[in-house]
This record gives sequence, C-alpha cells and structure tokens, in this order.
Amino acid sequence: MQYWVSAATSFLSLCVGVVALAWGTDGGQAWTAESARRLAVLEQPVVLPWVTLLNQQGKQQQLTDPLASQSASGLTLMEFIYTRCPTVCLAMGAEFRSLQAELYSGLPSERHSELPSGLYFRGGEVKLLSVSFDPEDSIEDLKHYLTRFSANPSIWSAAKFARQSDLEMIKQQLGLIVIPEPSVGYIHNSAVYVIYDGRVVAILDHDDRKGIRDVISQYLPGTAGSG
Amino acid sequence: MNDSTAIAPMPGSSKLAILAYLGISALVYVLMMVLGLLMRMGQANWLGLPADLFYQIMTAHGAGMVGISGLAGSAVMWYFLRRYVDLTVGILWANLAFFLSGVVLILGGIFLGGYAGGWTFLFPLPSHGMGLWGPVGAACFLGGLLLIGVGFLLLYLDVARAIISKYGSLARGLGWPQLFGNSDETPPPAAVVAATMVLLVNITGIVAGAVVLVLILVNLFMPEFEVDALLTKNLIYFFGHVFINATIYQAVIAVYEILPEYTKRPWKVNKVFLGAWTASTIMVMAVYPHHLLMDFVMPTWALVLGQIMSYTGGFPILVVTAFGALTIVHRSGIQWDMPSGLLFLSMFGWAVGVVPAVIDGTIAVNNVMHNTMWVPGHFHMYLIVGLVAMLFGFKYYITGQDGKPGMFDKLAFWIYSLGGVGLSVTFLISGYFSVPRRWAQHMPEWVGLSQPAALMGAAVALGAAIFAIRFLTSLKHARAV
Amino acid sequence: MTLRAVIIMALGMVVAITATPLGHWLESTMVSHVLVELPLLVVAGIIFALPLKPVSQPLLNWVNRGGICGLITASFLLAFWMLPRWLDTSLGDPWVASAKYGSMVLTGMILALSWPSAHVITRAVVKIEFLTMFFRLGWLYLISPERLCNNYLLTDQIWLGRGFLLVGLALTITWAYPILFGNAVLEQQLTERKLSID
Amino acid sequence: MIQDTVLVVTLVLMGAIVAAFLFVAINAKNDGGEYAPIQGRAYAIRSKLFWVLVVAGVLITTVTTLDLPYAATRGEMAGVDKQIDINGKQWYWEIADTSAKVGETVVFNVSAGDVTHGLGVYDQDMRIIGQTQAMPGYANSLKLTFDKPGNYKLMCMEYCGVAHHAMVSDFTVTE
Repeated sequence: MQYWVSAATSFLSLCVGVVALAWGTDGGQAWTAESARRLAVLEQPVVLPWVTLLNQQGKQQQLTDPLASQSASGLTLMEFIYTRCPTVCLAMGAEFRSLQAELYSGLPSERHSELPSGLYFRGGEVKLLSVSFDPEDSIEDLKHYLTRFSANPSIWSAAKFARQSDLEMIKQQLGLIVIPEPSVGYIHNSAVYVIYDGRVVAILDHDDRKGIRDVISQYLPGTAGSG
Repeated sequence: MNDSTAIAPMPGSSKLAILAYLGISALVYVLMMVLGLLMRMGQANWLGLPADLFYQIMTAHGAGMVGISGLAGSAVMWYFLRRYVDLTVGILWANLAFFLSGVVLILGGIFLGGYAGGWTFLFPLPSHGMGLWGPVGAACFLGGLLLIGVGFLLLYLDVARAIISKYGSLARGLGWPQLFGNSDETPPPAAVVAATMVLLVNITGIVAGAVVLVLILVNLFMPEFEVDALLTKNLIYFFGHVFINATIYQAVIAVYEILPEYTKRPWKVNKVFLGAWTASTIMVMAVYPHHLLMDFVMPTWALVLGQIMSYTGGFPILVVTAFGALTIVHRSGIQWDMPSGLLFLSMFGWAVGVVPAVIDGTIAVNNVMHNTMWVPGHFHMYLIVGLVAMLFGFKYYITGQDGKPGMFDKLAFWIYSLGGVGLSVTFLISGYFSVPRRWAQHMPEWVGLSQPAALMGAAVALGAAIFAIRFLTSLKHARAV
Repeated sequence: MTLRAVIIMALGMVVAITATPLGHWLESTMVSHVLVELPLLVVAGIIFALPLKPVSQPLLNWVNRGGICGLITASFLLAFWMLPRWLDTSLGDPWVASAKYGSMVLTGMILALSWPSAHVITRAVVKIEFLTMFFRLGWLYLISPERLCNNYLLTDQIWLGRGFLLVGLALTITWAYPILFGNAVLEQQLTERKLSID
Repeated sequence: MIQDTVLVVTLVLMGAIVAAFLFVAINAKNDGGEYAPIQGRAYAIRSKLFWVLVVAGVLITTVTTLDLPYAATRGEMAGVDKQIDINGKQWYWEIADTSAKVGETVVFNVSAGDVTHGLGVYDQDMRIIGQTQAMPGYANSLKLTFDKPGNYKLMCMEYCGVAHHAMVSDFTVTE
C-alpha cells in the first residue's frame, strides 16, 4: 500500500513539474523574459500611457503621435536608445536608416507594383521614432544622433522623456530593462516596438526585417506589397 | 515479482528476464537482417525501393542492430556476472521496459515521422529533413535513443554497485592491485573484469550521448542555438563507437565462461589478461577519432592518435582473447556442437574483422576507403561472424542444446557462417572498387557487386532465422539463471 | 558546534541574501547568482531540514518512499529557476524574487529529506543527470547567440557557461574518484543497502 | 593504386588468421593430454607475435604518418596551382571551377551550407583518389594532383538526406 502511495505522489510531482515548466515557458514558446514579453504583447497589445516627449526640435509631442502630420491610421516603429551608446544603438540606428530608405520610396501608391522587392511602402504612413532613456541626453544630442544616420525629418524623429518618472512607467509597462553599467553606459534590451492606434502591437528584433515587413503589411494592407 | 508465468521447471524472475532479452533479440536480429537484405536487394536492382524508404530502412537497421546488440550483450554479461556478484533483477526488467519504449518511439519516428537521418544522427541532419521528416519525427527518434540510454544507464549502475560492493572499487574489479601492485589475492574472474570495463566505457559514453542528444533536441526546436558540427560529431562518435564496441566486449564473457567448460581447461586471469582489459578500457574510449580522419580540421595529434589507437586496439583482441581461445581449444579434445562451434566461429569473426578495421584506421588508407563499403565490410564481419555468432552460441548453450547438433542446426551453421563471411567480403570488395556506403541507388557498374551480396545476405538471414526458431522452441529446456 | 548554532547561522545567511545588499551584490553577476547564491540557499534549506527529519519520517515513508517523489520535485524546482526567463524576472519583480528564495530553500529541505532514503542507484542516476545537466547548460550558454537574460551581459552568460562546465568537471571527478579507486564509506553504504527494488 | 596494396595486405593477413583458426579447429578434437605444455608453447608463440606486431606497428606508423593529407588545411599552399572553393548543399555541389589541367596541383577548399557532406573525388575508372568531409562552419582543404586527363566525378560520401546518392558533379581534367 505504502508503495502505491509513493508511486502516486511521484507521478503527481512529475505531472505538476511538467505543467509548471509548460506554464513557465508559455508552453515552450518563451524561455527568456524577452521572448515572454514579446509573446504577451502579441496576445494582448499594450495601450501606451499618456507620455509627453521632447523631440529633437525641443518641441513637446505625445509618445503615440511622434510626427504631427501623422494620420490616425498610421504605424510607428519605435526603439529605445541612448546617444552615447557605443554598440547596439549604432546597429539599431543603421537598421533604421536602411528601413527609412525602404519606407520612403517617393513613389505614389499606384506605381508600387514597379518597385523592386523590399521597397514596399510609401513614406508618410509609417514613422520611425528613437526614444532616449538617458536623462543626460540633450536636445542637441538627439539632433546629432539623427544627423549621424541621415534621418529624413518627415519620417524619423528622436525624442527624450519630458519627465523621468514617465520612463519608470514605460519600463514597467513594456518590460524595458535599463541598467546603468559603469563601463558601457547602460545595459538595455534592444528591440523595435510596433505602435498602431496608440497600442504596442508587436515587439521584434531590431534586425528582423522580415518580421517588421510582415507586421506592417498586416496592419496597413493597402500600402505594403506581398512579401 | 510474479513468478507464475515463469518457464517450468526452474522458476525465477531473473531467468525469465534473461530469456526475454534473448528471445526479443533473436527476433529483432532476424527482422533487422531482413531489412539489411531489402537494402542489398534494392542496390542489386532486384527490388524497387524508393530512396526515402531505403534510408528509413537504413536508419532502422543501424539503430536496431546497435540497440539490440547492446541488449543481447548485456544479457550475456548479466547471466555470467550473477555467478559472482549480486545483481538486481528489477533493474534488468526496468532496462527492458525503457528499451522497448525507446524502440516504439524510434520506430514511430522513422516510419510514421519519416525520420531517415541515419542512426548516427550526424548534426545538423536531424533538423534538415527537407520535407521528408519534421522536428517531431527527429525528436521521437532522438528521444527514443535517450530512453534506451537511461535504461542501460540503470543497468550499468547496478552492475557497478554490485561489483563495488563485492570488490571495493572499480579499479579492483579491473584487477589493478594484481596488475600494478604486488597483491597476492586471486584476481576477479574474467566476467567481472570484462563487466567492469564495459560499465566504465558505457557509462562515460552514455553521459556524452545524453549531453549531445539533448543539445540536438534543443537545436531542433530552437535553431538559434547553433551547435558546433565538429564537436557534436566528436561526441556522437565517442558515444556510438564505445557503445557498439562494448556490445562485443560484454558478449565475449560467454567465450570466457563456456569454452573452458568444453575443454576442461581454465581461462586463467593473469597479468597479461588484466593488462589487456585495462588497455582496452582506455583504447576503446580513445580510439574514436579514427572516425574523423577525413575531418582535416581536427588537430593532427588527435588524428595520428586515432590511427595508433586503432592499431594497438587490435592487440588485446588478437594477442590475448583470440589467441587465448585458440590455445584453450588446441588439442583439447573439444566436442564440436552448436555452442562450441558458434563460439569458436565468433572468435574467428572478431579476429578476422580486426584486419580490415585496423587497415582502414590508417590515415593514408582512410583517404580512399572512408565511407566506402569497406567500412561496413569490416564491421559486418565482426558483428555477423563475431558478435551475433557469439550470441547465438550462448542461446544454444542456455537452452541446453549442447551435445549432438541436428541436421538443421548444422545446415544453419554453415549457411550462416559462409553467408556472413561472403557478405562481408563482398562489402570489402565493393570498398576496394570505391563504392560509397549508404547509397540508395548504385551506379550500374556496381550493381554486379550487390547481387551476390544480396544472396549472401539472404543466407545469413535464413541461418539466423533457423537459429532463432531453434532457440524459441527450446525455451522450456533453459538453464537456471 | 550545536545544531541550533548551525541553524541560526543558516538563517542568518538566508536573511543576508534576501534582505541585505549581499543578495543584490551576488545577483550582480550571473555566475555568482547561479553558482553561489542559489546553492547557498539550497544549503540553508538542507540545514533547516535537519531537525525535521525524525519528526517527518513516518509521513515521508508514506509519501516519499525511496525519496523518489522528493527528488523529482526538487529537480523540477531547480529546473524552473534555470529557465532564463524566471531568473531574469526575479531581478525586477520582488514577488518572483521571493518565490525564488523560498523555492531554493524548499529544494534544500526536500533534498535533505529525500536523499538519505534514496536507493544507491537512484542517487547515482540523480548525480549523473545532475552533472550531465551542467555540461548541457554550459554548452548552451556558450553557444547562445543572444542574451538570455535582459539583466545580464552576453559576456556574463559566457562566464556562467564556463562555470557550468567547470562545476560539471569538478563534480565528475569528485563523484568518480571513490567509485574508481574505492573508499570505505562508499563500500559500507553499498553493502548495507544492497537491494530492494524487486 | 593504394586500393590494390590495401586489398593484398588485407587478404594476406586475413588468410593468416583463417589458417590459424583452421589449424586449431582441425587439431582440436585430438586430446593432447596435459594442458600446461600446450599452454607453454602457445605463450612462447604469443610473446613472439606480440613483439612482431610491436615492431611492425612502429615501422608502419612511422612510414604512414610521414605524409599526411592535412597540410593544405593547415595553410601550406606551396606548389599549389589552383584553389577551388566547393560548398556542399542538400543536394548539390556549388563548385567555383569545374576544370583543371593535367599535372596541376589543385586544392579543394570544402565546406557545407546546411548539413555535413563528404567530398569524394572519383577518377574516370570510378575509383576514389581522395576525399574530405564537408561541414558547416569548417573548411577542409583537399590537395590533389591530376595526372591523367578525363572526366572526374565529385560525389557525396557522407549521408546527407534522401537524395544523398544523387549528389554527383562532373570535373574535367584537360591536357
């Protein structure tokens, strides 16, 4: 009898363990905190709070509305940076520059079929936004950052938080990690946040071009060609 | 344990377990030989075998033969070792249970999941099925291997426990005090020495296999974890080589135990014997780079060491075990019957198979022989004519079929042994003609080589089938365990 | 030193890790987090379980025969906190951090209450699986193309990978030596508890 | 051709083992009486055999390891006329150049794009003249000198999936 009780408890602990691991990885889909927050956003988009930013011209703007000209149905690709960043932010900037070239073909929509593959979008509907989390970044620094990557002001803007307390809220809500590190500046998780209709609908690797295209064509079907 | 199902007149769960091991292995051997025959017939253009099916069969044949050889070899080891140490019957059953569940997964992975990546699952092939199989099929196959590994791990741990509790340590099990020190104590019997060697190399091999299998499984589902192909290959061959070698090293215990019974001459465990087994322990683990001689990026020293180990690895077999068997049989007045005949044949098969193996282990030769039919040529020689003959010899022995062999037995013996030698020689000759191994479809000029090989393969399968039937129908006479 | 003193020291260690900057300091690198802090908590748990043993033995004989159930539970607890996701989350979320501290101490207690009744084969399997897992994790951490934890640098991760391999190697040597060359304690253990599986 | 030497040596040595086993098998049924003298003679033969094998082994090992096929992979390219990059993929070879001239010493730099393959170079008689493994992440350099003109074949030697046997390309050596 004792034997069977122990066999049952062992089996039970095995089952509970398997279930716990499955729960802890969203059924094997999210092994890291990064993949977990991306999965969570896909399942349940995060509504962005009312956060005021200062852009590279020193003007106030809302996080959800980086360029005044943007239409309500537009889409924003956002990333978090700091301008002194010697490593990953450079890669992110370079990636945004090439994305900008792709977005801004300058062709009217009826001629999209003539575009070589990869050049899908007409400028104006997809915007780029680089947000600095570094309180030491000045308006001048933001301006330099954009110049360094030949940003087109009608597509790509840079901004910083008007109030540092907003940064804490954003970190909480989006799972953004920023850790000061004496030797490198900051450790942070690099990603592209896709904002649509005031909500973060996807978080992707900054160099995941295919993923970014797919999301854009999902939300703006009229403007994107078939992948 | 419930003994009511045990075979009369000598009940006992351990006897039932050993007979289950041997019975299952007899059937699986015949089945796997038929699979081998199908492949040869396909290559001989006598059978329209689609390539995907050919490679699935190849995968099943390889994994099946290696696995069942491990299982049958461990039964031989267990049977004789139990004469000297106290083994756990429950573990023996547990291993069988793990083995059979592993087999189910493997067969499912191959024939339902379409997995045809070869039993060596050379990374990153399992994740590149190109539509023929997906990650699930490959995972079933790899998971099956893992399960089988867990079962064997349990078995070898129990053997280790038993040997340590009687002799104190594994070094004593290998007879080191007698070999290196001046100990006057009687050294452990041959079965204990051999079992110690086998458990040492196999536990090490299983650990390496368990690491690499899980890494490949991770890679299947998370391809961003790119495993290094060369490191993986090293571990796979370490594990694979050790495991398949150990099958023979555990089955040879039958020769040590049974031939002396026949010849009334003792198989003396002396310093040479102990030295040979200690050397084998190290060499079996260090020789695997001879599988990697064509990986030019490997360090030169490792490859040269592979060549040297492959040469010296033949010494204990030729100079000690095979020579010992010859000595013990020579002018002994031995009575030739099925057990003694098959065991003597097995020593021949092992010894003669060493020759092409060692020659292929030479770098200059490997450069033109690696992955040609030469390679299966050598190991079919010492698996068919060596290991399997050894196992069937033991099966005749345990079912009490010594004494005058019947006509069918004699016929099967000659069909099997000549077929086995012939099959291996046709493999070797194909290797001489540079025919690559593992090709579903042969070039027209090679088909002529496969046709006699298919006939020989049929002979081997027929012989083995007769052995198997004779074994299964004589179970009721089985000796006590 | 009395048992009481040892327990108080262990308690002090747990408090130091969970409630003082020591914990924060240990968690500042991945290697010390995983290979120092977590094992220390497990050790504390083992110590806490010492006085419980005689009290709980009747119950354990009932539900944890051969220590199997406990060892399975402990393995899953350890496995859970080896998930980069939860290790990472524990750094920012105090609830998750508490769960981590608690479950590590619990793991130690479960181990202490299961190990003595575990069969020698069970122990060997656990040990082998344990060191094999160190090799697997070490290898995985060394080849991971990206940061597994947002809170740690890639180089940190590589150091942990090397640490895993080193610990695996050290465990292999420590456990293999007596088996290969013999020691009195082991022999005694083995003869005392010969078999009981069938 | 090295295959001929290999076959002859193998057959001779295997023949010796066959002879030894036949000799014992034929004499086995005669009871020779005391085991000790038989054993004594056998041990004497065995120690001779051991030393013969040791001496032969040292000689053979020395001779056969003087010239290893690994030099090109270690970067020694002296006397090389041509380097050709080859990349193995499921299931074809990407070959930078499929021709060479008689007498030219060619180094094939062999790698793989997906899984492990093996590059075997076959001459016009369909015999291997050299091979190396093709592995993702590694480049093995196989050095060959083409003495005879004709159509050579590059074939896959390492099982790489269901069309493994179809992974054959041509290589031409001209005067």
